[in-house]
Amino acid sequence: MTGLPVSTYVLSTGLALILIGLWGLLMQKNIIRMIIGFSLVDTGIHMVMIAIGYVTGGTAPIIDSAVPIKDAATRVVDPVPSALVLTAIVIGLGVTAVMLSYAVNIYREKKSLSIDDCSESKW
Amino acid sequence: MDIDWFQKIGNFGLTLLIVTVYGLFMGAFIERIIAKVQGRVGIPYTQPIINILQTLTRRTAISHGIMFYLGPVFRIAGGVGTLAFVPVIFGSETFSNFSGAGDLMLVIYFMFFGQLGMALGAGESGHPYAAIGIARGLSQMTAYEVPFALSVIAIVLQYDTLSITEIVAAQQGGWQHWTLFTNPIAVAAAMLAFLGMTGYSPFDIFLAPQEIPIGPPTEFHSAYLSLLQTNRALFGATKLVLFMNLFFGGATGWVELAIKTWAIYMVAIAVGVAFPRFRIDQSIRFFFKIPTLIGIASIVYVQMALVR
Amino acid sequence: MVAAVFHPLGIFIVALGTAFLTPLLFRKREGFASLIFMLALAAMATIAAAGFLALANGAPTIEIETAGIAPPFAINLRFGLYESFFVFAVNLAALLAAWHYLPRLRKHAATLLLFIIMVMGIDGMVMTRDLFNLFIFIEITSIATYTLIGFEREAGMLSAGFKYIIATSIASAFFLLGTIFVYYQTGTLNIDDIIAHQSAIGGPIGFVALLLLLTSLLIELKPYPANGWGLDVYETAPSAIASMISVGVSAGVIFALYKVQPLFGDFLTSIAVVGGITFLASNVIGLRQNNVKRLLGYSSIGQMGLMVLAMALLQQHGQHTHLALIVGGLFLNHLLAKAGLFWLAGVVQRDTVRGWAGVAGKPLLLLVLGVCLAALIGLPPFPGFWAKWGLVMELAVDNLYGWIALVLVGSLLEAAYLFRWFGHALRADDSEPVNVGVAPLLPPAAAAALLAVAGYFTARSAGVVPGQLLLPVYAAGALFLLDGLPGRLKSLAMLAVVAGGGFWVAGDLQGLNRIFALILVAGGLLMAVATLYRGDARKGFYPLLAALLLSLATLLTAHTSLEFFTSWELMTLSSYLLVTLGRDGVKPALSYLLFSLGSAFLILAGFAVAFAATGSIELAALGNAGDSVPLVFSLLALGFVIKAGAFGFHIWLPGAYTEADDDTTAILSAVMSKASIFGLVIVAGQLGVRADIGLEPAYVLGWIGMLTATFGALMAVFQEDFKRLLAYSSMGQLGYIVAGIALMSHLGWVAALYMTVNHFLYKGVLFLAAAGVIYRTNTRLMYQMGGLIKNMPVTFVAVMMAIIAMSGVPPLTGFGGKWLLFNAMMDKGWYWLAAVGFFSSAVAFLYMFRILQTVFLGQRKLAHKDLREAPLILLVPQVVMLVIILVLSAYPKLLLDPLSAAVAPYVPGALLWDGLALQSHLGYWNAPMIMIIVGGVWAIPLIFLLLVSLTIKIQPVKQFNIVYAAERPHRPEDTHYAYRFFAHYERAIGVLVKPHATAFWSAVSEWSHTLAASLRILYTGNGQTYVLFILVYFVALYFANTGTV
Amino acid sequence: MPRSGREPVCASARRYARPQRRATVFDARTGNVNPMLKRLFIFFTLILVAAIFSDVALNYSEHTELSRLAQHYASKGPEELGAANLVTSVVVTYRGLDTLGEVTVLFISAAGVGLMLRRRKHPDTVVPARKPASELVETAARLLMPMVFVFGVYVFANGHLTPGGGFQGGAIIASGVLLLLLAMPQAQLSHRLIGFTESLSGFSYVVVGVLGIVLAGGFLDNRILPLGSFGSLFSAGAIPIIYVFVGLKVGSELSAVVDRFRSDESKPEL
Repeated sequence: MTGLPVSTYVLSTGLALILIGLWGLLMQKNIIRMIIGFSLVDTGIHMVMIAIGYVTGGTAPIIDSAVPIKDAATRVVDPVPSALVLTAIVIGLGVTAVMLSYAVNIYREKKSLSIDDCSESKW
Repeated sequence: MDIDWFQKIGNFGLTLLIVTVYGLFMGAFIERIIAKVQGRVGIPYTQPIINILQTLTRRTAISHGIMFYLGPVFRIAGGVGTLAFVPVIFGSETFSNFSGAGDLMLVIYFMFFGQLGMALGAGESGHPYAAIGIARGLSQMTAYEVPFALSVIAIVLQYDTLSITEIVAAQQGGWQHWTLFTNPIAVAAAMLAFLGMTGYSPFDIFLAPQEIPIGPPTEFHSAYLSLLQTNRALFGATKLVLFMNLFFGGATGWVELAIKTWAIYMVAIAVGVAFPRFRIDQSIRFFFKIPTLIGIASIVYVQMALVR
Repeated sequence: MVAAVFHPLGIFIVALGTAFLTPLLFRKREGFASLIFMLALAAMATIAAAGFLALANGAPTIEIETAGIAPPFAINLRFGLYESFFVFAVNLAALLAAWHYLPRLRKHAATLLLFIIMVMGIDGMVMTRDLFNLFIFIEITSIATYTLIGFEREAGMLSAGFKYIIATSIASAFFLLGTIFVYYQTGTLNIDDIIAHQSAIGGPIGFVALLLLLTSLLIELKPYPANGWGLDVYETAPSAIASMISVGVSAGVIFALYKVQPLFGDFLTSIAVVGGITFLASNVIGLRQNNVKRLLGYSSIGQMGLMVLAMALLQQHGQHTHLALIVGGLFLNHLLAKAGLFWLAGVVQRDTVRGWAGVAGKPLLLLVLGVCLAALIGLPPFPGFWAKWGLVMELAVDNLYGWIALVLVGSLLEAAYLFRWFGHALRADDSEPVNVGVAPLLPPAAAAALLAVAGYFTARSAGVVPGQLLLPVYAAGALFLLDGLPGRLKSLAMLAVVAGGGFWVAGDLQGLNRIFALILVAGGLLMAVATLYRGDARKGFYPLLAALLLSLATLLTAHTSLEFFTSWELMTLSSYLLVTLGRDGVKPALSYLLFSLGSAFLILAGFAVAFAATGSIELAALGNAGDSVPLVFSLLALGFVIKAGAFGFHIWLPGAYTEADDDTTAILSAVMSKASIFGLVIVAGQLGVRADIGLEPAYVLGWIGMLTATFGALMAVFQEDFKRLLAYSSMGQLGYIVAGIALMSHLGWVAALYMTVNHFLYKGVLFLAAAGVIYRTNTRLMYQMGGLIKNMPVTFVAVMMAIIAMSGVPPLTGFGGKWLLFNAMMDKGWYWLAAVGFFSSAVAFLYMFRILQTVFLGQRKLAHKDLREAPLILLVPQVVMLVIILVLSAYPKLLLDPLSAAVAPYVPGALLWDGLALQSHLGYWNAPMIMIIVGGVWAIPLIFLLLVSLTIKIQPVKQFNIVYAAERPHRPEDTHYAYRFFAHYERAIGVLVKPHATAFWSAVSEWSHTLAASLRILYTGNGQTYVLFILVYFVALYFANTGTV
Repeated sequence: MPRSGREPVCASARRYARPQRRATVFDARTGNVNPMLKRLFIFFTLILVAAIFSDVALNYSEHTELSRLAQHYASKGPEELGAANLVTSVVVTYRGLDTLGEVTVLFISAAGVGLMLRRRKHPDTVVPARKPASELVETAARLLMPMVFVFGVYVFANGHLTPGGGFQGGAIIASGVLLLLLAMPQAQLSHRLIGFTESLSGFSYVVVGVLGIVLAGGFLDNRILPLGSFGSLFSAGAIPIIYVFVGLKVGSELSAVVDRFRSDESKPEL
């Protein structure tokens, strides 16, 4: 394959996803949609992380018959970003869950899901 | 301190007597002049003395309280004290009074002593007009004090001394050495201030409450009034002596003193008979304008022309 | 074994273990769960404390490796001195916050576990040395916080909480992205390892990575203007949670910033600017805020800005050694004070500042509130004071004068809104009183107590020996404990304390300081005797008075500028509080405090510039400041003259003097005002004369003094209020003194000190006399008095003598002052000043006469017929001072010789005596002789009149026996000429006394409020706008820094 | 000349006296920004962010070799920790503290969601009873459920050998629960059981971590048990144990979260 390396695509997609998520956060009045926007940002970041962990020509960082220990250092992709992504996903999930619980309560209090109705305190 | 107190006191008593009598006569004289201007006959020369004796011999008196009683005492103490600190005849140890106690500053500040006491005495009478008169008088004083202070600073600067004796000494040796001629601007400012100080028209509004038959002079009567009248003559004469010393070369003898003080006084009278009375705020504003500017000019003049 | 128990890892183990088990425990018994919860928090705090103590005593930093593998391959934690300090402080605050909030927390298992996890998260943020792990701890803290903000489920909380979540999530996302980019370039996540391989971070990716990290951390610290979401949470969240966000979460973030700051070497200026803008902007906006918790929010954000600023600037200039004291001190101060205030807000439950009127008269509550507020604006003895001092000094060393100005202006603004709030709390109105028991107040009270303790230790680490210096604080504390005793007993106790303490501190001073000791300490004590005249309880009065007088004593003993400034601020604080005790004292007290702080800050800046130039804080070294001398002198002199009520800055003075209690005013005017004269003398002595600066600043000072004298007198003329008149008079008289010092000559200084002594004497008499009159008549308006000479002859005589002494009429002491000053001015060639002096002393006659006339003379009101003389104990100090006046009048050599000797080391020269006559270049002044002559010319007419009186009948007459236009007045009100006594004068020159200064300062205030209004319109309350601000913030930081890397 | 403001001078003045609501750029009173302008501003900001991002993307070049850290993990990891799955060894041991934190995050978000969605004292709306799912769905769910659970257990138990681990396994278990809830809306999960599992597995995880201090090199050290033979189920020290706890915890917590979002009226307070 000529042209750009594969991880560049992943990285660019991730960054684009972040932008889309930000757009959603900024432009969507509906709280649920804003939460979706946040999830997009999160996902975008995860993609960037994965992209950065990729090593040209690398394989999954699991030592088995295909990848013997002595070759590990040269054959596998970086396990660290994968580990970090795992953690980041769970954290994103936690945050999303709390956001959603807020959304439920906001709707119950205000009978509205518009962020514009959430501006009691100002100045 | 090796002052011969008895000698001093005796000499001062003599000065006091001369100045008081002179002041009384001059008062009568001025009254007569004003009367002439207004087409009246006027009082006899002895009238002021007769007045004093007459009031002194009243057999009843009232008192509104202790300050009322003490007011005239303060007043005359102010007059006598001021005279005590002014050397009257230049070159005469006999008539230099107690001028060794303090300088020009002392005299200027001590002049307030009598006014303060009088004000307190009149104040206790409970008469509102007394308070009004004093309030106006004090206000006017702050105003004419400005040109006066400026001209005093100018001459202090000019002669480099605060001692009245030395100021007079510096003016000796001919009329051309008088402040009047060496620093006419300062004299002009001082004389304008003097108009306010003497309380003749146009700056006599603060005396107005006395003109209708009420107010302090009616409250103060008998012996009190005699003291006040004496002081009026004495204090007036003392101020003239002071001005003479500062601006007109002082006097080496009683005759010179009489002529010069009379002449100074005439300035006030001449202005007084010629101008109508100012309202109090007008007179205050007046002193803050032209006289003050002249006073400032006098210091500038001294700084530029006389001191190096 | 002990070490193992107190191993810092225990904090996490305890927290997690407790959190995981809480749901199980809670199901069995709620009470047990909350007990375990509190125990766990206490255990965490104890572990941190033990670690901190050990480390502070020199134990080595504890490096904690996880997984038994060395970093950078496994995550490690560090527990060094700074870490332990932050962790300890945060856990302590958390413990108290939990105590405060336990009634609500214990209702749910989830709240208990969330709280403890939140605290653990903060600890983790402080301790971890791994960038990604830091992210995890930030998230742990955040998620716990999210829920705690909103769990009460009120609409406002939910809105605010949601905005907070969105905003901090964006910040976290930035952090994560930055972390992964950093990993991409350095191949490591360990912070130390990253710093070691810092050179690998470069290019556009490295730049973006660093900026993402930086933006994220800054956003978490809520920089202006991207911080509306934080404010909303401060406003709506439960107090305990808001307090933990303000002090705990922020502490974690700021420590994180500190950890990674080595990476940001190129951005330090940006960071400092961010901090500075935030500090200034939030304090400006705070001015407009009426909601207490949002107000605290602005203050929190501002304080964080200050810390960020301090950290960045100190790092940038390599002042690492001072970082601990300054940032640590600021942090601790903010932590305890802000937390205490948030908890108080939670206890009191009043939303608006005005609503706090309901707490008036609750001593413990007000004490706690006052301590926290005083600490927050950096008054001694609290940690913030020492930290701010250090900060300003170090900034000056690096020539960062603009930053100093920013810090000081911001602090002043903060003081303005915080003490406005305090003012409302002091002033009872018709709002419903707050009902609070003692128990809920304990956590905030504990915070206040800890502030005091922390202040003590910070002072020690700032290099101060707090024994003598903080004596005023100890004395006040001790007397406060006795506050339940009857009034007079407390007064006696206060006198004993002041006498003992004052003698201990200032007993063996020499020279100039001895003279001021006589005025300030001995004189103050004499005036304080008068406080016995009121027997009521006067809550808080006696401790504060003792603090004031003792701070004056310590001021005199100061050798270093730090000691001086400490005493100065203690004096400011105690006098401010004394003024608030007056009936309507709260409002004028605020303007008094603000001007005092403003002047104090100028003084601080002056000392800082001097320190930068000389490298020493010794007062004696001020003169070595070289080229900085004019600047130092100008700053210090301006500071002192503002405190002396200089023209243009005087607007605090009349209000404060008028509305303070009557005996307080006497002490403020007669005694305390001399402290600024002392300061001026010290400064002028070190700088003005010795270092031989150009005359210009001194000449300006002279004009300031004389204009103050003139306008003080003019304004006094038009007052109807007795004390207000005396207040303006005080201002004017101090003007002469300032002018005298400005002369920088031997004679000028003798004149100034002579007038200082004299002013103490006569103004003491006048204010005490006024106290007596007001005590009897129950009014301060002079036209409602009149004729009181009959009832209060002694007071009248005292006032009359004092007025003669003030006016300068011979033979009393005032003349000496005028004579000396005039001569000194003529010597110096300052003719115009001398002329103005003449005018103002003439004007002074007007108001002086007015006092005598309208209060004591004229017509007595019928209601005042049976008034008695002032209380004896008020008269005693007056008589003592009158005797001193008389003695000094007759024999001024007694005073002049010591004065001359005292000033000779600063301004060489000597007085020329000819016998008893004092000689000057121009004239002479023989005081004893004048006394004799005046006595004589006064006595002789008196004797004469007495003799005449013997021969005639003197009949006392009744009040209305006057000839009054043929009518006999029947009401004193008709006849007492007193109201608008100088109306004609006003008509003539009233234009001069139009309140231009008041108008100017009102405009300044108005303008700052307008500025606040326009700065805060960014806070639209819209969550999306806030997100947008965060993005814009990132973009702005990016473009502001392109090119720096 | 000061305007009285009461009497408009002419007709046009009258018109201005009461302005119609026009689109202003910024209304300082309400703080509202012109929406069009705001949109433009957002757009502009996003463009700038995009520009920054594109700068990153254009300058990105793929790594051709492992980072220092990863090299260590790849070369030393297997013998150090005995886990075949390098990601797992990183997750559970090298970055064990992260994982503990992650478990904590999940724990507190579950607790937080439970707290936020706890039953109201006075429910203001009556949620209509859910319609039961169709027979087909219900039966399929019953069939699939055990398999899903077994698969989940398999994934977390083999986390150190194959792709997967505690989180993945837990998520699979939770998806089983989700399936159950979808199929049987009336079903009541045992909150006691969930809570108990949650708490105990979490606590056990901490205990294992502490054992690391006592028995091995440090907190969360997996070498408290023998590393076993590389590549077998019972190897890699405590990693499988930890993953079991993590899996249980994640499974129960995710289930709890999902359950709590279902409806708040039917549940007791936490």
